[in-house]
Amino acid sequence: MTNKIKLNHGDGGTKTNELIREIFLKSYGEEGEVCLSDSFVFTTKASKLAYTTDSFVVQPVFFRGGDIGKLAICGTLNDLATAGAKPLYVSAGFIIEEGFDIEALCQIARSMGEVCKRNGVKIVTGDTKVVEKGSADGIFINTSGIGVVSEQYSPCEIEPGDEIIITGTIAEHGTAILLDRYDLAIETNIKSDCCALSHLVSDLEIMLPYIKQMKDPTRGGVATVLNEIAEYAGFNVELLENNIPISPQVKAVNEILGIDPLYLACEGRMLLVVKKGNGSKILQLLEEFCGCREAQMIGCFTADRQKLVYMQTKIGGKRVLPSLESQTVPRIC
Amino acid sequence: MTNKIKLNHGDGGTKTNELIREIFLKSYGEEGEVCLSDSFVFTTKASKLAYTTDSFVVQPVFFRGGDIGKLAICGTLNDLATAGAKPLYVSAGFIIEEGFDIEALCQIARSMGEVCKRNGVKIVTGDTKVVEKGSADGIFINTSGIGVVSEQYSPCEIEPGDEIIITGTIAEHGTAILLDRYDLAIETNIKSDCCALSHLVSDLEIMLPYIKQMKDPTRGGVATVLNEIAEYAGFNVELLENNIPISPQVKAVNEILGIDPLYLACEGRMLLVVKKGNGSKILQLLEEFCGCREAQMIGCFTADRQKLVYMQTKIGGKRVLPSLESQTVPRIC
Amino acid sequence: MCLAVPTKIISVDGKYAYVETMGVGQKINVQLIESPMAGDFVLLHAGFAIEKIDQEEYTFLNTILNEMINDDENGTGN
Amino acid sequence: MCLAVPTKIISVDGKYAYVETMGVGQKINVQLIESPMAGDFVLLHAGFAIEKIDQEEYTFLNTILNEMINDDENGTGN
Amino acid sequence: MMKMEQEIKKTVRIMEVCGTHTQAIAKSGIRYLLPNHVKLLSGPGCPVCVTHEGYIDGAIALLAHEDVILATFGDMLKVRGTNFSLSEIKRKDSVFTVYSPEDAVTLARKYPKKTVVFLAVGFETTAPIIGATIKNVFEYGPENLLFLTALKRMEPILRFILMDEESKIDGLICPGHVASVLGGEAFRFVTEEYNLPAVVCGFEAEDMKMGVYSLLDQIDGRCPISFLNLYPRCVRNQGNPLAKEYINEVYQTEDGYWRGIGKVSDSALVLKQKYQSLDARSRFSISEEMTLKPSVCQCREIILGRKAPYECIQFGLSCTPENPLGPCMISSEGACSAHYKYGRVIF
Amino acid sequence: MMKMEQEIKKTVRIMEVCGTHTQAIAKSGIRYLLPNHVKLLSGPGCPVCVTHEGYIDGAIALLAHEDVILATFGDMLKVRGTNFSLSEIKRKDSVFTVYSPEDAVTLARKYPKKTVVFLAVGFETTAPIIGATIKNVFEYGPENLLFLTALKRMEPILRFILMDEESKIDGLICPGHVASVLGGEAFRFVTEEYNLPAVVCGFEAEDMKMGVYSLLDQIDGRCPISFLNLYPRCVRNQGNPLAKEYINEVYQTEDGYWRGIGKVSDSALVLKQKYQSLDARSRFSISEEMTLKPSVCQCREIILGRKAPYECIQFGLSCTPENPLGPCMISSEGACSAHYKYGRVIF
Ligand code: SF4
Ligand code: SF4
Ligand SMILES: [Mg+2]
Ligand SMILES: [Mg+2]
Ligand SMILES: [Mg+2]
Ligand SMILES: [Mg+2]
Ligand SMILES: [Mg+2]
Ligand SMILES: [Mg+2]
Ligand SMILES: [Mg+2]
Ligand SMILES: [Mg+2]
Ligand SMILES: [Mg+2]
Ligand SMILES: [Mg+2]
Repeated sequence: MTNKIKLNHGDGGTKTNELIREIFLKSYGEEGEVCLSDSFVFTTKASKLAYTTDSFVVQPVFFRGGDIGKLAICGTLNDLATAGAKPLYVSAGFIIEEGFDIEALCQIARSMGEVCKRNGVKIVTGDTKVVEKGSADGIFINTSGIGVVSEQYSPCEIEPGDEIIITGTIAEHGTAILLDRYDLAIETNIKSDCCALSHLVSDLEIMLPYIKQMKDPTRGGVATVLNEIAEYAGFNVELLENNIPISPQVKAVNEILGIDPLYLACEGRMLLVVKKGNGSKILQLLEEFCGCREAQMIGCFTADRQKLVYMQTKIGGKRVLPSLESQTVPRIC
Repeated sequence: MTNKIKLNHGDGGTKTNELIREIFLKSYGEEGEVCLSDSFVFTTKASKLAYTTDSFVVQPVFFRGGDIGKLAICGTLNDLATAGAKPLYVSAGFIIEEGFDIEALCQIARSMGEVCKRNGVKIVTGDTKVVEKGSADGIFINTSGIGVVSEQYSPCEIEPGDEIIITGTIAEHGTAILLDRYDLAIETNIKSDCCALSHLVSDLEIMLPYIKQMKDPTRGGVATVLNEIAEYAGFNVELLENNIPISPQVKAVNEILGIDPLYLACEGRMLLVVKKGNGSKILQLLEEFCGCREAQMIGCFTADRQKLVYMQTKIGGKRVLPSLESQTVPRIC
Repeated sequence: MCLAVPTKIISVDGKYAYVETMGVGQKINVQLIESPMAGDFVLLHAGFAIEKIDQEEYTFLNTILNEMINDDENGTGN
Repeated sequence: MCLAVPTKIISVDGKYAYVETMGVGQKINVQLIESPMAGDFVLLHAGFAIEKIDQEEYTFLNTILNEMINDDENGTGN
Repeated sequence: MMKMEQEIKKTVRIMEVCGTHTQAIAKSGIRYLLPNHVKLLSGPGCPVCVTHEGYIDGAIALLAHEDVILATFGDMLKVRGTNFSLSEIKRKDSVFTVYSPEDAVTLARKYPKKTVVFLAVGFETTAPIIGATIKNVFEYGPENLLFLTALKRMEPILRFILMDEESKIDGLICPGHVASVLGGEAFRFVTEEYNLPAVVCGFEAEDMKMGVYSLLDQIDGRCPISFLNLYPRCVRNQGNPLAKEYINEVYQTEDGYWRGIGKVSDSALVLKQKYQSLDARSRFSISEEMTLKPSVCQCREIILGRKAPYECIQFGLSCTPENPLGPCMISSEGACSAHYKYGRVIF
Repeated sequence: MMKMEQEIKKTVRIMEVCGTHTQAIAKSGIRYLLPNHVKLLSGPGCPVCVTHEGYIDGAIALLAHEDVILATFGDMLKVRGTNFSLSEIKRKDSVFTVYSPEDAVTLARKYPKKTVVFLAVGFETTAPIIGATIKNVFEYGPENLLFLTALKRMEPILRFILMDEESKIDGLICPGHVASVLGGEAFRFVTEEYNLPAVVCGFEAEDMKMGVYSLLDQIDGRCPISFLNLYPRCVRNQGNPLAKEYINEVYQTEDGYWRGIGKVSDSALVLKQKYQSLDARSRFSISEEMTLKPSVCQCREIILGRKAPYECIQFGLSCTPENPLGPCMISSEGACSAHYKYGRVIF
């Protein structure tokens, strides 16, 4: 096998099969067990399933704390977790630019396999397309996933007083990407928080009946995702600036670059909307059983119906946090 | 809404939601019914499900007989059909190049909605990413699909004598794409055969027990896909050149361009491997009930175990058909 | 090298001609052909007619070819 | 305009200095600063130090700021 | 805040003229802490927002040259020229976002066959660092790095606003980091010549609070009107002499064009003759049309406190945050943008 | 040869020297219909497969110029130079596949700021149509279209093969479409000078069958050795005079370099002085290294019938269909490629 992806790796013939056999099957799991045919057939006794999809186009493809492959699996497992689902099966569709390094592809596939193994999920169907040099940016991955929804989880209407928890420090993925994308010579220990949150569904099982909504604050960050929840809930969200967990280094980098960390993606954090009064119990569970030592109750829903998200600032002011409007780039103003 | 896709249409914020509301939801179905949230939850009594994915990168995006949207849905429905499954739900992940025409996106989304409606399937989860100008070639679409596998269909081992049927004329999609991609000033009525084959699963229901394998000859065409089947079956495939259905215009264009139509994609045809002796009955069903008037029994499996595909030629010779090895481009030699 | 197909001239327009090959229409360059005329058969190679086809020979051969193929189909082939 | 953050010089190397801002290290240009020294606090704007920070004032203000914030947290804020 | 009559007060308008102050006000939520009659206005303090359409058009025109790469602070990407912004027009690898002007030097060395043009925008805070870069490049190369300047001076625009007879500003928060470079004394003219309460202040929430209350004390007559430097930790009276030297070394002044405002005498910093070889304007024939057609944008009136956003006929129609025409809509905290997003009052 | 006993027959080797014949043989499955002792060999008849590495290297070097676009027949895309093929090296929109040389003209008009270089490869079938295009472009433009030629002549390579003392070829199928242009008589020398059975034949399965059986009749002594034109419907004795005129008008001969074979005197067609202005070689400084290092490829021996593919030490190791070194592996029906894919015999 040569060391660069060629167009014929994607034409469905000999080379495509070679890629599937030599890279994907070997990386994804117990060799031979999984068969990446066009359609995968399975039987299930579960009556309630969750189904999701996401495409991943992150640049750079390898970043501090992960790579596009890890992200592609974690992202889909996390979207399943938002539905209270434990993951069952995942699909993986690759769009690769001609000339992409095959060793890099192996590394990406291995990352995918590792996350799957750790979370007891299998990649059972896949697809590989190769496009001409210049027609894509290295590699794009789409994953979809099917999971079994926990019987305990039945999201219901959000009411004023319901509490909002974040399971860890914010903006780590977004900051890691910024540092790597702009090749900024800033020395930090920052890594993407990219990880799968499927375990939350089991770990929090006894409290699931009190969780009204889960959502992973990815693109657009905590601020944008809370806006979506507020819109859907019909009430305002009030956050407490003092409670928002953020690591000093992430804070520093964001100040240096003039970026608001509330708008940067997390890839291993969950926002939980919790029935009023249950926040501290869940927080305790998160800290003790899920290893989420930085989990925080960051705010709650109020009775106002403008569907705004705002924050009580450190000095006692109030600040509205609209949805993300434009790209986050280093600024001087 | 401006008329070009911008980066912020893909950042998960206000503009992404606008796109989902104004384009996808409106095009996909009865407005408001479908909610394209991160995860879709459904209940099913079916115990046997099929699951598949494919990415679509066709160039040009609009071609005679269809567009990338129609292709993306048909492709996934057809892969479900190969598993004997009637489609239930489909996911749609878009990767769009900044600057892509929004009206074109609408048209693509409408195509997707139409095919879905006609086949009683729903797009229930989706994702939209926008990449920088120059980082993708207009638009890429990934779909995945879940279907309910017919109880009648239980693929079993292929044996010598088993018959091979194709449900219609070959190479029409591939030829249509060639004509449009190379902008060849050739006047023809050729159109892509792109269409969904889900109906085959119901139409052929009574004969499903005699169908041992179904496969849609897309990338790499009939020759490549039969090689895959031969490899898997462990026997040789013998085709009859005289029986292979091909329209005169497709034949003409391929001769002019020096291309072998056996290696060009179909997007609305199915290859059926049928238990020995049942071919003509199924052919009759295909012709009478499925409107496949050009369906043909094109060959059978022999007892030889080289796993080769070869063809009895018109003059009685024999020709081996290996898997596709390199791109199909207009040639002079 | 030198893939070429027989095609029929439908009309001529200066250096160019409109031709039909098994129902498929095309504008090709005929500047290598001496007095190309509608109804002529020519050999088409990479967008150019490279030679006229002798119509008598062509018809004759077509008849023979068809006979041979029919023979083959009737099982008398090799 | 003119986003700037206070940062501390760790070491100086000609026109450049290595600085630390809340635990984050960086090499910046200090050619606008008269005799930059390790231990100096400077204002960092777009990769350059634009001014030295008066350390006495800085410490004094930090104390005040912390007091005010603590006041706020104790509910005496506005 | 000290003692004051609580009844219905006359509206008090305090202006700041630094984008980072704008941000700090927004982020600290300080407006919520102020009495209702105190309004904080954002003046023309974001050098990007006030960059004239013609400059963006010129930068876009440079992209027509296949061998040109633009390097820019991220702020410039979404600001529109007459028709397009750089982010809409850029091809892959044609526009690079940089954190520092020195990154443009790195870029130029990385692409020796290309001509890298740095979009040099900013006030006097940024002018010396770009000036230092220009001097370095002039002396040591690389030769494929040019500068397209739209550097602006703070004093002329302040005088322009303060001279307006209808100006309704009651106090001014002077730009802290411009003052770090130019010195606190550089803004004393605001009080001395225009008899307006003015403070130099920092960017922490507490700095801002202190600045506003100090101005209110003066406006309400509890203290005499006087010019105060409340940011002494970063602002010396005479500023940073070395930084000022770089400004004088590299630039001369010229009339400047401000989006939504128009021509302001002597408000631009452009390269001196000595550094012409590094000026993108002299290398390429860029005709920045300084659009003499009357600007449709009413920002001038809004900044001067004469009009409310909704009184502009463009507001919400041809001018939205997504498609901004003037500085008040471009800046995410500008008066028009804020009004568009939140309506008149929310809390 | 002449008369011979029917028992164990000596192997009979019939060579064709036209890629389209190679394809026709493969597609018709005619090998299956022939007696086992009759072998059909593919000579150096695919102008793309025999294109020298140095030519591909030269074309790739042109891509270093950002304003160059290459236009090529699809056949050339996957043929390797010393290290890479065009399909591996091309950037987006830098290499266009065309169906006709006239498409290159269209391309040049579509990109007036670029220089379009057409990769002019082929034998005498293609030479006149490219010649006509060159003459048209010379007279009417566009001026941004150049030609990089690797056009080859059939007669010199045939003589090269036939002159080989160890040549084991028993009969020759002459290239039908080269004969359409040059005339059937252009190949009479094969029989007259080398005493080898030879036929001009067409490309239908039946044409091929007829050609092979006619040669076997001669080889087996059932008919006298004679040169036959079995493709009279498309091949006149003197060929197409107008097409030949274009060849003479535009080209002159020169020594040619053949991949896996080496230098063959007078086997190349290159532009005459008059058309130099359209020659990419004279516009760009392309040094096609005509690799004097001994070629590792044994195709010459294989084509001449002296060696079997597996006797080449490159076979299956550094030379595979995916990564072909010589013409026999490049052509999908070449001896090495076929042997690699199907082993020695399959039916
Ligand atoms: S609405 Fe737009 S055009 Fe009108 S004043 Fe505000 S920024 Fe200017
Ligand atoms: S195996 Fe490769 S190198 Fe050897 S003769 Fe064949 S083509 Fe040439
Ligand atoms: Mg599939
Ligand atoms: Mg997601
Ligand atoms: Mg999510
Ligand atoms: Mg697939
Ligand atoms: Mg999702
Ligand atoms: Mg498929
Ligand atoms: Mg998504
Ligand atoms: Mg398929
Ligand atoms: Mg400032
Ligand atoms: Mg020929």
